[in-house]
Amino acid sequence: MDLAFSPEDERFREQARDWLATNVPRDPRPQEGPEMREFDSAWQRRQFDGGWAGVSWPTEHGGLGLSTVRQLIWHEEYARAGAPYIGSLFSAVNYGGPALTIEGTPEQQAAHLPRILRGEEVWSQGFSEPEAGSDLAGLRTRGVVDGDELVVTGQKIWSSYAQIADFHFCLVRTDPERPRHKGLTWVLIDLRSPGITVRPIKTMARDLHFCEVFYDEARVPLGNVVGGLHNGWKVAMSTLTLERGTAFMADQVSFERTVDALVVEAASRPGPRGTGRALDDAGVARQLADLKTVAGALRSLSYRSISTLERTGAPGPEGSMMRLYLGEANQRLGRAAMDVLGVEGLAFVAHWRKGWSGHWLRHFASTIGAGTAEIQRNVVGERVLGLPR
Amino acid sequence: MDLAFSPEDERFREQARDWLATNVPRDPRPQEGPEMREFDSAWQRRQFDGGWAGVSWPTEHGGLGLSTVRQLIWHEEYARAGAPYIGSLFSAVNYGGPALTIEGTPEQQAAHLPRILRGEEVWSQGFSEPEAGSDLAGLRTRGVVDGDELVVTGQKIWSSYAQIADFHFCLVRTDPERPRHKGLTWVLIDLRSPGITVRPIKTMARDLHFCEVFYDEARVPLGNVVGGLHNGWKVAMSTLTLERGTAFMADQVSFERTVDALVVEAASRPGPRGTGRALDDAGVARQLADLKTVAGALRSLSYRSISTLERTGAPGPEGSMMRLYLGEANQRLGRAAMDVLGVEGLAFVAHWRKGWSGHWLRHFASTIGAGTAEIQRNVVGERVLGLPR
Amino acid sequence: MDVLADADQAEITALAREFLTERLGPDQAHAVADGRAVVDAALLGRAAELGWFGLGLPESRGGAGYGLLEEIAVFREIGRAVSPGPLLPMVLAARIAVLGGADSQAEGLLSGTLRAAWAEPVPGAATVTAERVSGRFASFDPERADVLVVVTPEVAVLVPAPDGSAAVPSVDPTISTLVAELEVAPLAVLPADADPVYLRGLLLSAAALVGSAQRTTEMAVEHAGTREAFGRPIGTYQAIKHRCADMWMRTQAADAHLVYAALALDSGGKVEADLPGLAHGARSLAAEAAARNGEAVVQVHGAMGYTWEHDSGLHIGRAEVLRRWFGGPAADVDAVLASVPLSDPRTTISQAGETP
Amino acid sequence: MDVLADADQAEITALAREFLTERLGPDQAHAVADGRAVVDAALLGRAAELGWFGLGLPESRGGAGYGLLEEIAVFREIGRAVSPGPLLPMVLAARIAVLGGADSQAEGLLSGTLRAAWAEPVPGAATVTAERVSGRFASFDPERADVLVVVTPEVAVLVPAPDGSAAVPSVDPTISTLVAELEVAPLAVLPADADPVYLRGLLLSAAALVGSAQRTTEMAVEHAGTREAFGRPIGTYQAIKHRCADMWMRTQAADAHLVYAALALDSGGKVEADLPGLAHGARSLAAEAAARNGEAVVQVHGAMGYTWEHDSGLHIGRAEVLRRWFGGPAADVDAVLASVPLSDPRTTISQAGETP
Repeated sequence: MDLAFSPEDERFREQARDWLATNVPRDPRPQEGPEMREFDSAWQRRQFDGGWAGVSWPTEHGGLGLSTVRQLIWHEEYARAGAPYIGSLFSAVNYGGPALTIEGTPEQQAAHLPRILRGEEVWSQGFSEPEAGSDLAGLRTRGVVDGDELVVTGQKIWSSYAQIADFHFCLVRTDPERPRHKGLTWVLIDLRSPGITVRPIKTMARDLHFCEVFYDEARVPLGNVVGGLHNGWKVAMSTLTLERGTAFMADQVSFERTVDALVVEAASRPGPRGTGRALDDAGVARQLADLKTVAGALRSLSYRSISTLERTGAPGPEGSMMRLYLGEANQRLGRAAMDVLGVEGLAFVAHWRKGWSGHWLRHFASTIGAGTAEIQRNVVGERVLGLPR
Repeated sequence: MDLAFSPEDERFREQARDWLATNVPRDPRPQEGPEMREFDSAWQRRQFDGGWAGVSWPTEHGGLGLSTVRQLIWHEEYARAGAPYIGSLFSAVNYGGPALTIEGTPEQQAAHLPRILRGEEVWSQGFSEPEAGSDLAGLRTRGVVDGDELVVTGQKIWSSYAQIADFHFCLVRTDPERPRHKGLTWVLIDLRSPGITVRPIKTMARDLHFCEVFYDEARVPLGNVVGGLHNGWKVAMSTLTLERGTAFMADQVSFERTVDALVVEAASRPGPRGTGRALDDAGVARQLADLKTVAGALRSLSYRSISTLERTGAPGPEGSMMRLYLGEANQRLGRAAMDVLGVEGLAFVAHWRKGWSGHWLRHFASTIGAGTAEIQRNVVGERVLGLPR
Repeated sequence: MDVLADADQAEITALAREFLTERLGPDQAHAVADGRAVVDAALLGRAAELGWFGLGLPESRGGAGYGLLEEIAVFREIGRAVSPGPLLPMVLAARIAVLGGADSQAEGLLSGTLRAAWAEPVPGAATVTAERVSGRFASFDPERADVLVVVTPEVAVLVPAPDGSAAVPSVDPTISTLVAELEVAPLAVLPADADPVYLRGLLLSAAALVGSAQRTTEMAVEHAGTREAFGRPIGTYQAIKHRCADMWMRTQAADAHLVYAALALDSGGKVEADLPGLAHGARSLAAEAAARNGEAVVQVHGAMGYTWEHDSGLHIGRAEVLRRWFGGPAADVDAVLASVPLSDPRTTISQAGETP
Repeated sequence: MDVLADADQAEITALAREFLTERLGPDQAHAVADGRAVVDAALLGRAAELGWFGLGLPESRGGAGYGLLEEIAVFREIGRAVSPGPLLPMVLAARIAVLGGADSQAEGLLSGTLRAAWAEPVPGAATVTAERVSGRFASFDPERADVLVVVTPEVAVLVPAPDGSAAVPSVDPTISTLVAELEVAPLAVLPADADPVYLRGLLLSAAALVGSAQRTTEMAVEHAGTREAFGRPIGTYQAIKHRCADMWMRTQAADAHLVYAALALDSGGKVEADLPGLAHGARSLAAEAAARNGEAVVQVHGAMGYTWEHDSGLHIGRAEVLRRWFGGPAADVDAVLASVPLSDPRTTISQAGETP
């Protein structure tokens, strides 16, 4: 047992830190529209040119093929350097692309992976539907094989960044006769195809990155099916495992910085009765100490998960809880921040660097997205603890 | 709408207050054994002799037959006077006896009700079984009709005060062929009958008032069946409605006094860092203010429930939540008290007048007894809100 | 003793619901949030015609002569409807002007031609007396306001509204906010010993919060009963069912305590002496119910509940704003604890509380 | 970097579990609670033979030469087994005596012939220096003790045990307690700059709490999987299933953070500089996990979990006692917040945290 990294890992950390120190963009990341895409792409291109794109991607697909320990180091240094949120490239770089490295054909890989790594291709996920949220296998969007094409009709929802994306990777029902999980297909759809309408959905946090995507007999080449017809459930599960795994490690590191910022905020403002510091309010202090500790515990859990992965080839069961644990902590953080600011903190402020209300509102989604809290607790209860369904 | 009581009600309140002021026993109530029973009986007898026994009982059965408003007033004055907990007479006076006034035959009523009102008869409830807790209808204790007797074999558990009681009112399965709810019978069993063994169960709060009661072919006269053979479920439900209704109104009033005592405690002790008062710790203050408010809200809910009863003849749906609401508040109170006392409060102290750890431990049972928190939330969700089962 | 609504109050509730549904309900709130509409003088005039701004004022002074309970019935509906517009400031401003003898303001406020906005003192940074209002205040919807309402436990005043054009959107998308310095003399003054306007306003804000909690409970229950997942209505799952039960429980407790506190205040303290503790207690339950139910209604609705189009965000934002008025949660804690007698009940009684 | 137990540690865990199950497990704890047994010198001698009291001391000083992680492995098992007896005070007392150069006490403590008990300073009412221990202390199991262990962030000392015959049962039915005044000079002194005995002890107590949380999780999961209600195992109901999931989550987080903190402490602060914040954070997670799991395990077991015979009461009492040592929850809050840098990360970085 040892917390220390190997000298080689430490050298990698230094190199990453050095490169990030001089290359992280200092301009604020635009929050919407083509400017956002342009910013995200340019930053990805810069990482690619610097030899840092695809830390965890296999080398045969242009990645660095590094160990999970080095991914961890990269994420830690990335966050420490204040590098931009990956934003619109999240789906392609962090899990859609990696899924293609596992499930795609050589042709599919050649067509997309280099472009993704260079920041030239934006993907969006199309799994959820209005009538199939938590119950993913209940989805209804149809894909009918017609010659060498799939004709897709239906509606997807909660597709992040679809309004600026090039491709939509969807799960569609290609065989309604088979059992629910067995008639689905995973397919990559060019969003510029005829018959597709994208409508952004404004959230209660007032941002526009979720979209509805409507399909009206859109025609997709069968060559875009990944993992084979009717085999989509398996592909989707491996995609989701990636989404729920290391892909959000950066979020954990940034959570700790957000907690630190709130402690500083509470130390510099008066308490709820106008006296002392907010941080001297024992209730506030207890909440903030709890959040700071949770931030540390998430790091400790990551270390444990990575150690297990390194030793056994599979991550430990911690992974199934970390996203929920972080999401609920972010919700508590939001509420604590609103209490610290009191009546002076009621202005809507989108970005946490200028205020807290946006953080508070945004994290109402943290126990819904990527599996509701209820589903995630079911998963822990059933798959980890072995309780009956 | 009016909070004021009628002049007649106010006169009743004054009379109750006057009588209680001079008659409430000042000796501490013994916590165990025959001394406890003797104390409880003597106090009940005193109320009977003073004309105050059975405030809510029908006049034809020796009660005062008073309105729910007057019951409320009596409970309020009773608690305000610091009158003793009803203790071992709870089951007979507060809901077993009242159930008999509704469901019993004239012979049964004549045999028991006067003795109960005079404090001469102690009853204990025998509904739960080791394999049938929340799922009451799953009970297995058998009652076989043999001539003019019922032969009872099985095991009951969580029967309060059975070790000092005279009678055990049980739900037994008399027809295993019928559907679960339809083959049960409510029967009153003399605990001195042969074939009955009573074993007290010590709790983690270190008291001994719960018992197991074992039946080995105990013979019970059929005349002790209440409400008819195989009709026990209906009788039990009306019993439980009484148990969960106004019967625990006194607990609510005493809860507020307990909160007040903890506030005084927190105002007279140093805070968790040894500085100031514990009450100046904003976290402690928030908890105590919450508890004080919950105490008030319970009173407000009682008033609403009684108003509904007076107007419509049936209590409002509030009743189904109040016991759980109080139980959870008592648990929070226990935790808050342990925090207020800190490392100096770890001695086990049974009675709240001398310390708080007994209160804390005792209320672990508050979300289990008389229907677990889970069952009670199901009831609210299904019967009050109409959600599907 | 009877704490249930009487026929008159039920009628007031029904009328209010009808008007609000048509003119000042969630649809209008969404329109205001989207910038497609404003609550203008005409709309305030309509509410004034219904007598809302003088509901609790004597008929001899231009009011409707109703009591606090009727005002509460209306504000519960306002909360259910997440009505946009400065309804609470208007009602309190009219009361201050009428009872404080500021006749010219009184007329304008009762008729809805003069517009009031809320100004909440920033704790520790503001001073409010009958002579002077100074320091930092958070105002809400100040842009078109003529007067600001400032209410403390000691005194309630109206002051001329300063330039509010720098106001920004708040977490309630129908309400703007501005934190700024004031240094001004009141136009109208109503001391607490003349009228408990602080406590009345506190209870009206609690009523709006209770109404919101009632509505979000209904929304959650309705969705849980119809939305299906894995072949069953989601309300059959205990995680959802129990959440709905808790929403209902919180709301019932808050509403019952609100009515109790209002009846006690209406009785002038004859029934219960500790009016501030009661009223702040009722507000704290209402605020917690509205805020926790806001979280729960989103969770029950899933992603749909997180959208801008859904009503949940309106309820969440409104609850967060309202619960910060009247001193916010810290004032609730202080007032409730101030009501606890300092003698130890354990030494003054013999046995109560020795529950098993 | 590898934070998983190695083969040696796994063996230590297995051996400890075997010994504890046989000699110092729940059965013995119940026997002590019922007054049918005491943890006597013979039993302490057996533990001493296993080398437990010097596990983390150098072999050259009579110890086993293991590190903190091995001690943690043992104390996790002690927590799982709710072992009766003053094991934590013995380990810390031996460390203080050995490293503090109090040779005569050292020998007795390592061999289990000298008996130690815990004395926790009452905040604000006690003073502990290398020269003097005075003021009010809560001691635990003081009756048969020879020395009391007093540990603060600055200094750790042993003092002669005063008369403990007035001790009364605590909420942990295997442990007695006595709050009394001390005024005495230390027998042995170990300053924090010579050895971080405070932080080591804090982590050992956290390990016992984590072990308890692990065990109650297992108990709840096992019961939920087998006990039936309404024809189904109760673990199929979300109220129970999700409660079990939360028990597991809390425990995993607490255990992972405990190991991280211990490795950091063992590295002498090379990896992580903020050792007090880390250690107190780990303890607070462990204490919360043990206490909340204690509540949950009773609820999952229903009335059965509330009985004296059940193990749940042992875990609940133990957690409540242990979490009040080392300054209790307030010390955790203070130490964790002291670790936060005072410069605002929002002004020192550009974009991190702008998650969607």
